[in-house]
Amino acid sequence: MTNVGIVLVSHSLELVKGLEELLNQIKQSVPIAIAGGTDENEIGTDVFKIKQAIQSVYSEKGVAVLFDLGSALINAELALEMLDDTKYIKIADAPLVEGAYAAVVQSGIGGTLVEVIGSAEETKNLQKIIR
Amino acid sequence: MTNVGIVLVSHSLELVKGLEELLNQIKQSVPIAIAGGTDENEIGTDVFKIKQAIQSVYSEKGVAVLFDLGSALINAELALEMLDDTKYIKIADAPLVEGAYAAVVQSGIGGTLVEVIGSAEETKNLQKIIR
Amino acid sequence: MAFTVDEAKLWLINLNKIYQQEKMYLSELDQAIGDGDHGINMARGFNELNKKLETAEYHTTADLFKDAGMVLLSKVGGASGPLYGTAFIKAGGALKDKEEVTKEELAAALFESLEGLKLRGKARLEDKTMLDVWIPAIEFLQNHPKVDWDEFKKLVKEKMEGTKKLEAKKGRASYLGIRSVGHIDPGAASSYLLFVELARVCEGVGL
Amino acid sequence: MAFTVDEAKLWLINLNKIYQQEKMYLSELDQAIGDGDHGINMARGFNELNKKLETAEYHTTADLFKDAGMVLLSKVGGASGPLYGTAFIKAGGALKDKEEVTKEELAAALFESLEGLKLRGKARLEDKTMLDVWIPAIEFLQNHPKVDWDEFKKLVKEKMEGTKKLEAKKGRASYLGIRSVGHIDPGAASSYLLFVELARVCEGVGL
Ligand SMILES: Nc1ncnc2c1ncn2[C@@H]1O[C@H](COP(=O)(O)OP(=O)(O)O)[C@@H](O)[C@H]1O
Ligand SMILES: Nc1ncnc2c1ncn2[C@@H]1O[C@H](COP(=O)(O)OP(=O)(O)O)[C@@H](O)[C@H]1O
Ligand SMILES: [Mg+2]
Ligand SMILES: [Mg+2]
Ligand SMILES: [Mg+2]
Ligand SMILES: [Mg+2]
Repeated sequence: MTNVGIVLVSHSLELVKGLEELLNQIKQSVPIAIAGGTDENEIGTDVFKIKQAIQSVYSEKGVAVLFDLGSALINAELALEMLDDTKYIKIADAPLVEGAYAAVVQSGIGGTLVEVIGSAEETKNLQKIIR
Repeated sequence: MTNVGIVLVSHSLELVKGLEELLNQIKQSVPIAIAGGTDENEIGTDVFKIKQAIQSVYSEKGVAVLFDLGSALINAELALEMLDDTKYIKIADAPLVEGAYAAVVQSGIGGTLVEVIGSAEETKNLQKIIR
Repeated sequence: MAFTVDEAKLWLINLNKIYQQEKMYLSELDQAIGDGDHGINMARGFNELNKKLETAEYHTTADLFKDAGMVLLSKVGGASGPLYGTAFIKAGGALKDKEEVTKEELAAALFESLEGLKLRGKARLEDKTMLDVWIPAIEFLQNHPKVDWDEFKKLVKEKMEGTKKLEAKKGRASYLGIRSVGHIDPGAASSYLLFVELARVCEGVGL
Repeated sequence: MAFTVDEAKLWLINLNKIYQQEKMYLSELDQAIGDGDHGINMARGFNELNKKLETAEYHTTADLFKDAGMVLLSKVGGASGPLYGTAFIKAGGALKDKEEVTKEELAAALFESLEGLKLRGKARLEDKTMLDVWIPAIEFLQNHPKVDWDEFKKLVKEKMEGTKKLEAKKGRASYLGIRSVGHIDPGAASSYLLFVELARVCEGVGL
């Protein structure tokens, strides 16, 4: 793969399914994987789903992980610990939806993992409303 | 209604359905309404859906509107313009998922509209990962 | 001769044909710097509008514009929907119950459209949006007592092409930052088409 | 007498019974400052674990703990899942292939659990989490060559109740800020139960 992969982690499977659909509109060339809900697709997160999602878009170009709430982070970090080589995997400190949008745009133009994570984290400073 | 209502606007119907489910876990007493997708439930937003969602949770306690991308804002502002009394309706400059979570918590403890919008907007400064 | 409800209708019917023809082109422009749906959006919205125009009867340009705006508002989808919708609704509002619209009145109505676009989208000149066509177009119409429509068409074409060199500050394309340079803004392209068709209709009635 | 795989199993089986009994109570605590599912989460996870324990055979406490951790990891759901899962996996890792576990070894293993909890959750003392029970509990076990289990039970109860006065800094409850004060942390409550059942089993074998 020539583009940084994006993994979307949420407590809700439906939420990340919708987000994926929204993102797929922008750039088809960006590998996107989702990990939503518990192993029974209830509200929660599942470390094995996250691990699998990361693996499914893994390349040395890198993987950027975005998540919704703190408890998803616990499982995301645990998933990383279960993987052998995590040099090319980074978790973004960014809002899920807005960060994922920026990440996909940046990955779509061939950005590096550091640039993709940077774009995602920049959305914290995004002024959404001009008053 | 004694709690501030929350309206979730997204380009994806699925996304806000999932988000609503996640939020309903926290506090049942907070009125939540969603407006996702176009009138044919494709990716996009619809001014009439937003207007209706606002009306469905409207009270003088107030309504806080959260949205995903800038184009949703255009329709949200247009929806507000179509309503007669918008004194008690505010759009939050906040990330959709994180902002909505904080907004529901704040509304759940009886916060005012200003407090609810404030909590939502505060999540911009939320450090999601401690490094 | 003057601009009446028949010209208004002709404009929108022709515009629908153009947007159906240019659907792929507009979407390709949007693929480069947005989400690739602008052509689909415009084609869908104007197709719905066309259907409506085939059956509904309007006595004034104002009524037709207002109704057209409402259709576009909800059927285009995407940011351009509420923008074009607002533009037509505002123009309709300005024309009131006039049966024959002079060039001055048309220009004034379209000025109101532009004000609506600015209010809704909060974009400025050179933000690489449809406004980069709208602002000079309206200025031209207001500043020329007698419009040379060929000059007008040349102007909007230039302005549309001029968005190529701009960096996007509004809408989805703004996420690309400097990488948005080198591409024509899709909304500027659809607005260019809108003004070209308007020019044709106006020429036809010697406005 | 010593702590063997039988005691480990008994502990977890008893714990399952307790979590089924206290399901409503734990969820009510979570309703006040979280999303109201902690009891459901623990009951679900331990029910799955119980099923597993009924059929699987383990030769060492280490194997049993590691397997238990894996079940909790994926079946509890919520933040407490990876936390309790990690705790058991780390304890299992520390115990290696020991058949009889001494009090010192058990304390050392649970210290590894605590390190795992800190690494995963990044919470500190007084952040109003399960750590507010774990930290003093492990300290007590490590500092007392011979443990008075009644004292231990008294201690963890106190610490669990002590979370009431704290303001949450971690997990969902932190969104409440100062409003989280006045409620016992649900994870502290489930950890209290975990240690009480451990104490009972240890008393039973005179550890
Ligand atoms: N805030 C804005 N102000 C003015 N025009 C805008 C604004 N946002 C977007 N546009 C215009 O809308 C066009 C995109 O329309 P479209 O693709 O239909 O919507 P979307 O971006 O929601 O997919 C852009 O090319 C731009 O000209
Ligand atoms: N970062 C953390 N570190 C330690 N414990 C935590 C952390 N986050 C949450 N907890 C514990 O988990 C408990 C909540 O568990 P649970 O309700 O099952 O998960 P969730 O909050 O995802 O619904 C809290 O009461 C707290 O004790
Ligand atoms: Mg588009
Ligand atoms: Mg679109
Ligand atoms: Mg919970
Ligand atoms: Mg939960």
